Amino acid sequence: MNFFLSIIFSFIAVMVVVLIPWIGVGALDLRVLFGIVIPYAAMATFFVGIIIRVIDWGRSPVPFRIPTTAGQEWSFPWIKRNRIDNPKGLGGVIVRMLFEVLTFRSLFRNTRLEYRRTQGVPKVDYEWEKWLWLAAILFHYSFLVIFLRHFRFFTEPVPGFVTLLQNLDGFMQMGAAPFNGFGLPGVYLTDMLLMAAVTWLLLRRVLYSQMRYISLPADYFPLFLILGLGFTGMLMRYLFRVDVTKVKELAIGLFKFSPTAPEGIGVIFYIHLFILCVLIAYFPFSKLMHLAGVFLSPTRNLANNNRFVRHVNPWNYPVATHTYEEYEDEFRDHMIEAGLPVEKGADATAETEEKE
Amino acid sequence: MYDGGKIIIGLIIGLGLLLSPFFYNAGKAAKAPDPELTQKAKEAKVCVAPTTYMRESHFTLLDEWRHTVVRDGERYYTSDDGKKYYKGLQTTCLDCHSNYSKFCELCHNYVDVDPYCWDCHILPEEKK
Amino acid sequence: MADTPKPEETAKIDHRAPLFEEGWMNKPAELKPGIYCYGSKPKNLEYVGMPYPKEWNPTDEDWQLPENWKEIIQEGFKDRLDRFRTLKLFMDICVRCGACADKCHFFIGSGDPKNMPVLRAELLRSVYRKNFTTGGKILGPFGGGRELTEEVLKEWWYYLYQCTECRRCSLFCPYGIDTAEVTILGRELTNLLGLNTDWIAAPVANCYRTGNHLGIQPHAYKDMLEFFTDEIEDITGIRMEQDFNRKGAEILFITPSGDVFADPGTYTAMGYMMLFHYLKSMGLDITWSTYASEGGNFGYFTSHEMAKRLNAKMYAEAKRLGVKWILGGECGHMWRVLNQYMDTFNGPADFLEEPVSPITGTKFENAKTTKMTHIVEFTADLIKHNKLKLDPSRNDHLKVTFHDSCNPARGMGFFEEPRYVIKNVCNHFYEMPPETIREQTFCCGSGAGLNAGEDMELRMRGGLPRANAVRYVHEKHGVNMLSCICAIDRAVFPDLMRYWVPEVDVTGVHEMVANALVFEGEKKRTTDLRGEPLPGMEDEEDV
Amino acid sequence: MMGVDRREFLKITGYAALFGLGGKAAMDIFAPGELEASMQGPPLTEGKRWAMVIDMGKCLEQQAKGKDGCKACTEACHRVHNVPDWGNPKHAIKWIWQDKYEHAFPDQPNPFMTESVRHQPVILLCNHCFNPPCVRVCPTKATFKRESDGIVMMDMHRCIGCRFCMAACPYGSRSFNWGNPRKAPKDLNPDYPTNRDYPERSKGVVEKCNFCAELIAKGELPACVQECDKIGAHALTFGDLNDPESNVRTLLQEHYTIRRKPELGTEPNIFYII
Amino acid sequence: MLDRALKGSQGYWGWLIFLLVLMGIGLGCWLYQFFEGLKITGMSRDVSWGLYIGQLTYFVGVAASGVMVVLPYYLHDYKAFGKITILGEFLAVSSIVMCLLFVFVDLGNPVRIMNVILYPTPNSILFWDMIVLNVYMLLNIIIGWNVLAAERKGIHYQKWIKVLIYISIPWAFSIHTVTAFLYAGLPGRHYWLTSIMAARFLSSAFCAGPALLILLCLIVKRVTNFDPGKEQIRTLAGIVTYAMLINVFFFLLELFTAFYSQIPGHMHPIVFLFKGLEGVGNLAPWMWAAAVFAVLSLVLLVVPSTRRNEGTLAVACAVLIAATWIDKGLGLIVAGFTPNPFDTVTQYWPTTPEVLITIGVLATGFFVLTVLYKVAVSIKEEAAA
Repeated sequence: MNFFLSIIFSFIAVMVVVLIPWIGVGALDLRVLFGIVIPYAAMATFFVGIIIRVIDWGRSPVPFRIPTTAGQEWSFPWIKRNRIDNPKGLGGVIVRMLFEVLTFRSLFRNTRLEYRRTQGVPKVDYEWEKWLWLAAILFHYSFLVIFLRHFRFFTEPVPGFVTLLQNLDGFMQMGAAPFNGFGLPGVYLTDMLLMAAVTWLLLRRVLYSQMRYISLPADYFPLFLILGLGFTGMLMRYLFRVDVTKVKELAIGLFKFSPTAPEGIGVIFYIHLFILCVLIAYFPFSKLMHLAGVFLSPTRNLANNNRFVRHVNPWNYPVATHTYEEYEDEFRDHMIEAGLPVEKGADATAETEEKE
Repeated sequence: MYDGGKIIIGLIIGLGLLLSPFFYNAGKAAKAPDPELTQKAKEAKVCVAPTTYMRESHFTLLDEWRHTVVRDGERYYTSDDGKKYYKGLQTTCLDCHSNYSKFCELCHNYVDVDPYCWDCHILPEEKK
Repeated sequence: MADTPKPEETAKIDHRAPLFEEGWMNKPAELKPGIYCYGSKPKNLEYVGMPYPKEWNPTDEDWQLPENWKEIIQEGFKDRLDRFRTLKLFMDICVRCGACADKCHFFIGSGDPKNMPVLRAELLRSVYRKNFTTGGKILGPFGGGRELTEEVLKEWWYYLYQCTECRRCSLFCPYGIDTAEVTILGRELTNLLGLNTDWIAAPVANCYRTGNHLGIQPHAYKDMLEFFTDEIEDITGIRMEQDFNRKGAEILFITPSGDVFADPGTYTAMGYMMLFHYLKSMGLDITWSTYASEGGNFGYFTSHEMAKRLNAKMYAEAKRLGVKWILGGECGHMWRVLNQYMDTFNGPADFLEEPVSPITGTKFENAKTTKMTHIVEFTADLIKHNKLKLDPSRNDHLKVTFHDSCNPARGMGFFEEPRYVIKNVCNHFYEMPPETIREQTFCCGSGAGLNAGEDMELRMRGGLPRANAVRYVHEKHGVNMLSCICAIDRAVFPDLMRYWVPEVDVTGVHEMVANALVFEGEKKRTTDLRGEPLPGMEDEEDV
Repeated sequence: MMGVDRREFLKITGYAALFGLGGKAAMDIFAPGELEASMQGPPLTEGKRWAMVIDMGKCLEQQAKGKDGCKACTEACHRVHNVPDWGNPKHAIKWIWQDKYEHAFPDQPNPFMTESVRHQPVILLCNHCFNPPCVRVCPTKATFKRESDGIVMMDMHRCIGCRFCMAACPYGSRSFNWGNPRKAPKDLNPDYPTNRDYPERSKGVVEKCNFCAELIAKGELPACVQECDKIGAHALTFGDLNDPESNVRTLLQEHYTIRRKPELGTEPNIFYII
Repeated sequence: MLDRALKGSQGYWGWLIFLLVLMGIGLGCWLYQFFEGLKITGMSRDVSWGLYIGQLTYFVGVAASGVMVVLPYYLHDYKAFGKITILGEFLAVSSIVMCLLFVFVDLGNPVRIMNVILYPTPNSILFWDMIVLNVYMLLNIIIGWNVLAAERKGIHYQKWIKVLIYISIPWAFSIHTVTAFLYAGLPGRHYWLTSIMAARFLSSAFCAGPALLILLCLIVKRVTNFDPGKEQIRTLAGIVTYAMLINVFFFLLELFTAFYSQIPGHMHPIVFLFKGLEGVGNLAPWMWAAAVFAVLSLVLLVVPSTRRNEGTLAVACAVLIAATWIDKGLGLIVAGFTPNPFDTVTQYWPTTPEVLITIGVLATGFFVLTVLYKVAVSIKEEAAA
């Protein structure tokens, strides 16, 4: 499986995902299936899948406390300790996790190897690598904002924070753009940031030889899916409009458990919805579970307090050891000869030898 | 399960946020809006474009109008059926749809859209 | 043993993977001489009761696997998934963002793409997907799954024993995936089939039997320290006493046996002895043990269970001798195990007391339950309280830099104490570039049981990033001494320096402490512990 | 306009609709070409270079009739265009207004002019320059000269409020909305907005006289001219400068006229008969 | 490298927090302005640009002055400046950040700022100003960052950087020239309608910018372990001296043209500035203070002993900055609008929120500057350590 095959496979898979609702709704008018049944099924898969997965992780214990210590530990009062990178208690762990989850702190450290050779002498340098961090953080935050903005379709009345978020996101009034209607309704910055960030995340997998080497179809597939999701969403907003009141009717019907699939919503909406359904149904079975996993990572969510708080391993079992008695039995004579203290006298050796 | 308490609390918080639309909407009557036509609109029967198009893309049309009027000086619009209209949000659209609060606003509120048209353009005075 | 290529040859590294290639899944590992260590000898496995001992050579076509080896792996894998949340999680959540890829010293030094931490873990992950996940079962390679074949097993063995478990990759991972943990558990799996390297298996057997990995028997151990006593007397004119296996002592001292038997660690051992002697009159009551004569835990490179079996000696000996607490020497993986595992493995050590420095009265609160204190902590505390008379100018011939050994660094967070001590005992101290020290420190390239002779090329490659940083300060500040607090470092750095940065020597911190330590009634020192003349000191005599 | 032609763009949308992407097709609404249609208005819509001639004599005559002079044109204009009164000269918005002769033509007066002449009110408005500096400096083409008839227009949807045009205009004809017109003091603007058929402006945009482009399009004269005619003063004449037979050309031939600051080369299209 | 900015002394963090507070206050005032409109400023129909655009003009000059260390080093191979080019480049970056923010806060419709890009208008100088400023900022970020990174790694920077450096030199002149063209090409604004406007801008930039750089170098020397160097400061002082002489000379040229020709339109703005017109003379004390500062700075700079003494040099630089700031950051814009097209005078004075927004923007610029300097100085310290 080389990278080329991986990309083609993932791309075709996403194309199929696009075609299914296109045919399903566009040609066969299966609105109930694509507007109600599949979304419910996908949501159920998503929630149940996540719960099962997380509980499955939880069923395995954390036998040892192995935090990565990225800063000075707690020792003497006169040595400045790093409370966040080497936490000794819950507070530090929480702050560390918050930094990790909210600012992608570990990724922020990222460096890029620069390897040179001058007259046979190697030189290794490290350049600060910020693009992955930047793309990652832009992508995740844009996705979050876009998701929350969609609450205007999920809730009635629409909560104030959603309106505020929309206003902030649409702050740049790019309305009345040179293309007719393209800027109307308001252009959201997160739309463009998301697409740019995901595009970069995809491109780097193709452009960097190391990334190309390690990437699997499972890496390209979600990227293509999210690109497709964003692309159809933007198309729907800026180009092939649909009747948003009907969209909301459908969406809110789902959330109120009185689903309807109103007539007259453009196929593009069903494509968008189906991609989303595939994405969330795929979620629990994929690497996307890092969303939940990051909170459970023992190298990050544990304090470095082993030396002063005992960690208990639930499956700790007794093991065979080489006891001092066995040791002394083997070396007693030498020890006595060398003047080393022994537990038993020289005759003890003879005794054991006799027994054997 | 190990650390079950923490994990379950985490799950509840995390999934609770994702499930919040279910809780938020539960027990609420979230009726889709039903915009009301004025007498004048009813009599006119047709708008400048078919209803579906107007529902989906009236702002595109308005933007098109705005642009051609201001920049190209083209003041008149011919509809599908050959009728000519003076391009004007206030003078044409709102003349017919003079019931902003029962027409435009219903859907705008429903899908939380707050167009900045009304920063400058004047809403019709409605008889209460 | 393969010939180790010249540095100029080794330096020709291409970090770019080929554009069109079949992909790593179908590319079997090619075992290159100089990169791998010899297979484990049966007697060493037998001694500690490990399964499937056999005489084998990794280059053999047939690895003499048991009939049901796949089942064993499958069962072992499942068992570990159920016992280690880390493994389960790390198998599931990697997104292959590539942040770890160029952080591994072996990848930097070799350019072998399978040395990227992500891919090293993927070797296991692919099998995990195939055998434990629905997607992998159905989609096969398209789901990232791969059949466990003999080829794959060989690849595992080859690459799992090319990881020093230094955790540098885990620092950069956005989810804290610790490839070392994957390696450790992967090695456990290979051990289920009797596949280990002899450079790990033999020390394990030795440690088990004699208490230390070199297999030094008690009388030889004592002899060695006596030899040091003579040496010290030559240099300082002071004769110090030996103290072994003494019941009722207050403190038990455990250090890696490398310090006792291999230069330049021996000088560090002499350093400990001199320090203890210095403090004796101030109330230090300490004893060495021949039974627990190894700090380093080679079992940790085999399996958690073996680590526990070897580690048990420490508390057992402390209990037997009835000491109050344990003092640990300068060691790398010893401290990783002590910090992260010991109390969990073999605790609670309720027969010991919370460590208190008998000299300063300082309570080592951070060692409250393990009851084991690091000698560098201990010394830093002494210096802070002005308990040591030091003459740092005796180290003026040294321009020192400090290597943060990965285990105390990323497994403990032990950064400031050694620096504090070094800065108090020598006048010329220079840091290596920030990207290569402290939590970002680079491994020596030979940890986790790799410092054999037959894998010299691998070691020189793995040590390249560290050597490169040393060269930087060597060229810039004329640094000629690389200090460290790890016995493996002290054992392997001389080779590494000779290879990449000649003219830089290696030392432990307590060697420098002892050099600077001014004894009452000692004779004028004209040489350091190594017998090398102290510049300026001869002249003083003339005045 | 950038690259894509607006109608082309609509066409793209239309094709998309053909494939059913946009739900109900938009295609059948806008068959290309039909959009071209525009209503043929009266001849007034066909001017090529609109201009105004202000007969100061007639104006002053009318001014003399009222106790406070005559402000009919200003009032009419500002009423029609919803221009608020801020009550603060610093924030004033002026489309057409009066100022003293010495201020309107600062380079004309001499020290020996009588006080009354110097202080004579002059009608001022945007000159709709043939060579407008304000258009030259605008970074967004929010102000532009209409090629069809030479009117210097403002695109209120595009103005970013940088006020470069105000610095560039040598005639002080441009006003900036320092605040939201709807928040202008209520006591000064009791019945604001005064014309419900014309929009207001948002805060932060520049505005000015637009020669009543919206009225011209309907074949009507600008509001100020209409008003002046209505009160019988006939001081303002609006017409096409490009038409040699036009009313304005006739006036220019018959009278000596001046323009404001002609030395700047802006070629104003407002002429004053003095 | 940015991680160096995350580790600092208490003083460093204290200063950053202080700046953040100012930024917060500025942001608050800007929000007030955003919702109320620009009527909360002192600007008016007649004086429609004020403090904001004045600061834009001034800091474009500071940004352009970065070339005064870059040019001698790269074109004349004046080695000593190699040590401080990065300080000049990072000063340029933070100055441009301020410039762009000053334009932003001056806009009546900031939400439409993208229109400048959506509707590119080559005939507008403002459009070009946007381009030259942004490109100059990018150039300086790329050059500064890469050269610094190379220094950290102890290697020579990449060849393509050299190309950018050569581009950046004329580009620096272009940013201030284009900014001068914003004003110099407007009909009917006599004070601005002068062909030596760009020359005046450059001369004032090349004295005020390096003067600020000297002060920054002295501060860096004080609070860090990095010493920008005696020779460097001495050479900079020489540059400042010549540039200030030329600056004053150019101003005197303007005075001559205006007052010998006796053309009222040319005289009035200057009279307004120094004496007042139609009873409005609120700028006169400032302008006279500027004149005194200018003379004082020239005396201190021309006399070799005071120029070489770091204490008096610092005083000279400070008063020079004050003099040029009053001239360019305050007087130039207001006088351009005064008298107005109707030959009348409207008084302008910034309001409190306007001043606070200005301070907020300055604080943002200095925040960026502090962070960039922290990175640069840390790397320099590491390289020297």
